[in-house]
Amino acid sequence: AELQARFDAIIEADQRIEPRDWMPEAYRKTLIRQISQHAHSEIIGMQPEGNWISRAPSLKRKAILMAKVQDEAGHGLYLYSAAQTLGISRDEMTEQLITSRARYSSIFNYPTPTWADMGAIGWLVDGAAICNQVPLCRASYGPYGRAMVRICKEESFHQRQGFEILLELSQGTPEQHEMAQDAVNRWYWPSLMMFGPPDDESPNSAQSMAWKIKRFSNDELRQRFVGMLVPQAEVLGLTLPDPNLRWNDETGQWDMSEIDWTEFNEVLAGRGPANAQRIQHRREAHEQGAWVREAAAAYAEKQAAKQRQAA
Amino acid sequence: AELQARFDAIIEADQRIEPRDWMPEAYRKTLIRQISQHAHSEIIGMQPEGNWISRAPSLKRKAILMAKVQDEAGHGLYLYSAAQTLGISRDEMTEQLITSRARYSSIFNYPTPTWADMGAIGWLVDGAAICNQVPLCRASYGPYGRAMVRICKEESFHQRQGFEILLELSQGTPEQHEMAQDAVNRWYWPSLMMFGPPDDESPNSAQSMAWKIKRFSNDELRQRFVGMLVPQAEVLGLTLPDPNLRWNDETGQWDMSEIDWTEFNEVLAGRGPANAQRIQHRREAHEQGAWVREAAAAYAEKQAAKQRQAA
Amino acid sequence: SPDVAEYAMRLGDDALILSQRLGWWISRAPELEEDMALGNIALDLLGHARSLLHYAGTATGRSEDDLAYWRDEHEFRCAWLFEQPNGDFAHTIARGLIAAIYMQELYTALSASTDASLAAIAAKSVKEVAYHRDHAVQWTLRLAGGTEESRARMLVALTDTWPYIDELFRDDELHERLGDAAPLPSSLRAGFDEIWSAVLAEAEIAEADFVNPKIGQSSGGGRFGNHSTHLGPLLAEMQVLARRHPGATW
Amino acid sequence: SPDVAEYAMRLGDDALILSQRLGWWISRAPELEEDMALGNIALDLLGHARSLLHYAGTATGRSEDDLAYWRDEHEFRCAWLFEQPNGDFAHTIARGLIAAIYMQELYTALSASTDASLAAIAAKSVKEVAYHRDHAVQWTLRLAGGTEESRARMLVALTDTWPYIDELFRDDELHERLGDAAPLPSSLRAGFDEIWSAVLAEAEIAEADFVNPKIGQSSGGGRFGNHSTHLGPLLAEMQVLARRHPGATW
Repeated sequence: AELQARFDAIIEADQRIEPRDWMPEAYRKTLIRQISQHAHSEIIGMQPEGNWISRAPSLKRKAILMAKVQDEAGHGLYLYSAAQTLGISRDEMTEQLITSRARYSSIFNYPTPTWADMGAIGWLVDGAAICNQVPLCRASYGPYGRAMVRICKEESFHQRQGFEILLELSQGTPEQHEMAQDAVNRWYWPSLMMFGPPDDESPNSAQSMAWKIKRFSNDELRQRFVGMLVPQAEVLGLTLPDPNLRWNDETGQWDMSEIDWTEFNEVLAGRGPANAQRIQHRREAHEQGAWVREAAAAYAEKQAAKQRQAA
Repeated sequence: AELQARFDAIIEADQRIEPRDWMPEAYRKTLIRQISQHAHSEIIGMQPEGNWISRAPSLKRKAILMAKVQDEAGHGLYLYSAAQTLGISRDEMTEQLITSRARYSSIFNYPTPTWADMGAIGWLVDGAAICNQVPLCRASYGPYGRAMVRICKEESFHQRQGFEILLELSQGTPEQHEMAQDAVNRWYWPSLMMFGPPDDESPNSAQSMAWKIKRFSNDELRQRFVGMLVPQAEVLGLTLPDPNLRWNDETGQWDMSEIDWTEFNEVLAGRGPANAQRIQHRREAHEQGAWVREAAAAYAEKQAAKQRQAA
Repeated sequence: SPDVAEYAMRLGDDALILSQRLGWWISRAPELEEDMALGNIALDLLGHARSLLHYAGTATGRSEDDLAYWRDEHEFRCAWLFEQPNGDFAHTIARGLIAAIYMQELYTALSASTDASLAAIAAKSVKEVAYHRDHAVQWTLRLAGGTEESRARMLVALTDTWPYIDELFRDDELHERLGDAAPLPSSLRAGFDEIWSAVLAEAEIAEADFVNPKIGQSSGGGRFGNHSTHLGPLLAEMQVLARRHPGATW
Repeated sequence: SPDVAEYAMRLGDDALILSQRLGWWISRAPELEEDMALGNIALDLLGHARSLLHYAGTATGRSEDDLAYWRDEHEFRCAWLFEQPNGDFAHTIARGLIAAIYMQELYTALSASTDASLAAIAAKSVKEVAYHRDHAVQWTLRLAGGTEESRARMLVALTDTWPYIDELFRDDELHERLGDAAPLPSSLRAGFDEIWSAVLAEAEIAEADFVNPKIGQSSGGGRFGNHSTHLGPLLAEMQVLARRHPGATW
């Protein structure tokens, strides 16, 4: 009870919980779930874009894309490290991922059939991720908050690069313009769904907000995101695929079409286009690398034994 | 001695030695070496052309090429079977191939950088192979001779297809014509070398001719081949890359430039462009298929055991 | 009619892409007999693809090669199953098993098409597909009943390939418009399920042995030009030479 | 001069093609740290390639992208080593080891080039290549000294990759014409051999452990546009999008 009181006080004072601090079991579990899910999303998120590294249409774009996908591996690493401070191992998390016991962001279950998807993912998916993540930089758990600071900085760089890809395409040949519009059409709604179900149907949110892991509601974040997109779409010369989208002076909100959650729920239930492919890819990489990890461990062990002998 | 006399009589009468017949050990060994080398050549020979199945420029050509490469697998199979009648197993021969203890035709150590190589291989390499092989249809060892009858029939079909590919290219766009001429330039000399060293430097030939495994000398076959090529090259509208090539009425032979055996000897010694690649490809296919062959064997064994139990 | 052409293109693309995948195995199969068997299947499928694409092209004056080499990814109509990579031999067999059972049901029904050309192509193809099915079934039994390793690999292959079944049996407006010219895909499902279940039963495999409960049937999208990420690189390689020489004949 | 341009193109192609190969590993490496490390190396090499191809193109008014995307196979000048497939992780390491030792010798010597641009590119690249070499050496030691399986795989990888060493060190007329603008490849061999032998010794590997006595050094031919069969499909994939949209910018 005393511990609980101290924990509550830290949270109340907007200070940070550190790995050595006592924390309620539910808090720890929530964090592990959220951080590892976030890490898995970075790792699975390497695939849809990794798919275009070999075909990037200019060497400059190839370099930028390679660096981006590599950054995602880095984000995965920080986040796994943050989760490890809560007492779960990377192996355990990997195992949960490849056996589908842990989730990752559903957005990565869509394929990337064209180069313009590299732009749309950067602009819309990374954009939505940033809106979700910027508040997490102040998350009450220290290692998570600090990882997010670093990640957010890189993500906004990625978003700008996505925007640039789309701008170049939109102003390019008619075929390129069409490619860009098509990608925005395909990614717009899924990116809005990244903020999760409407507030009145989101059961976990209240507790997370009380714990200051989460600081804004799903709908608040979605509104903020749309508000950011509208002027940018104008600059791009691309249309957001919602005929009902307009600013409502009275409510001080963006009016928009009702989101059709049917598809989202299908993807979430494992019936998106690429769910199976994503897990297969990750599992194969993991399993085909097993002998390498074993070799590295065996070698390290031998080296350590030699050093002990020498000492 | 009586056995030897009977063997000699069969050979003398141009009749055939069959697996159940007695034969001198040297004859058996020579045949095993030659037939397995021939089988290996078919199997390794699948690679340079197999490389273009995925990129064949029309569906008709794709079908023809696929059928051709598949025929080569079939030839390999007949020949391995013929060799097996002499008391060597397929596993043993495969092992010899992937450890480079057995040879295959050096011609397959060249790469196939362009589609025109599919034509040049058919016209020149298969053409040379036919000149070498037609006499083998009368080889004194029965299973070998019979395998060769079937193989030669298919090979001459392949040669005609190669000729057609070159004809189409030669009469096509200037780029296609150039592609065809370039391929002929690269494959002409290596195909002449397929008949082996000049007669005065070919030590094994005499014995093989006495045993009626072989029926014409290297140089005789080479002359015959060139005589076949010259009129065909004219029809193709392509040039054979030998400025000194002309018919000599006095000798009744084709005059030609001295063959430069340096490169041939390099390739033979394992220093051609693709020697390493060919063996690596075959070894990987063999090793990666090991678990499948083991599964098939285990399954067959279990089925047999069930049948025995039922009986 | 354009509808029949669109339908023929779907079937032709399925056969073409699967054939392209299988062609890779020639010179790489676990044994020579399989170089030949997989090569045979690839050749048969290529034959079906040529007939179907030739027929599909007549509506718009395009040749089989125009359709195979000069369409972009979003213009292809194959289902996701056929685009899946070869993986190990077990993955190739799992994909081949689903494909062959499906194709046999399809071509059997299509032999009764009111469209004479489709009926003729189907009648010819159905015999070859019977051999493909037999090949896949035999290998499924061998791998499932062979060694521990082969059984484990077969199960993984089924896990990875199973999600692409449903797409094959989805009806859409095209099928409604076609009427008796083509069977409704959904009408083939019962026949498929019967064979599929019988094969799994003989291999002593239960669905629970391979189905990941968190992953359902892929929504696919190939019939409308939305493809898995595997198709793009396949087409890049398949089309590279033809596109390098526009207008050339070969 | 055209000679310097040709030389820069050779080096640029080596870096470009190896980078293209390594990019495949990103999302497929044995551990996340390797996704990052191999990605880093690929990025460094791509940077070198861009500098070198940019410089090579100035002679003829072509951009780095003109050279990367619009040359056909026979116009590429990379050596066969760099075209070799990734294989398993051991093959990638063996190829990377040879490449990095070679490149470090090369860029060290080239830093003293009388051609200021080549010297500057080399001076910048040599630091990065030192890291690549260290990465490959560490993994060679780990794989050779790790488990039985990893040692066996490392030896096979050396068997398959070793034949592509000689091509890197062959002098030709271009080098003679370049004079002090570039080192003779043969002059780099002693330095290469020293490091190579030292690494093998530390890994307790003798040449006899991996050299197939029947297979010598490949004659290659990449410097003159004659490539292994692996380059064609690589280029088909790399160039497909750019070529689909001639004249477009990205």
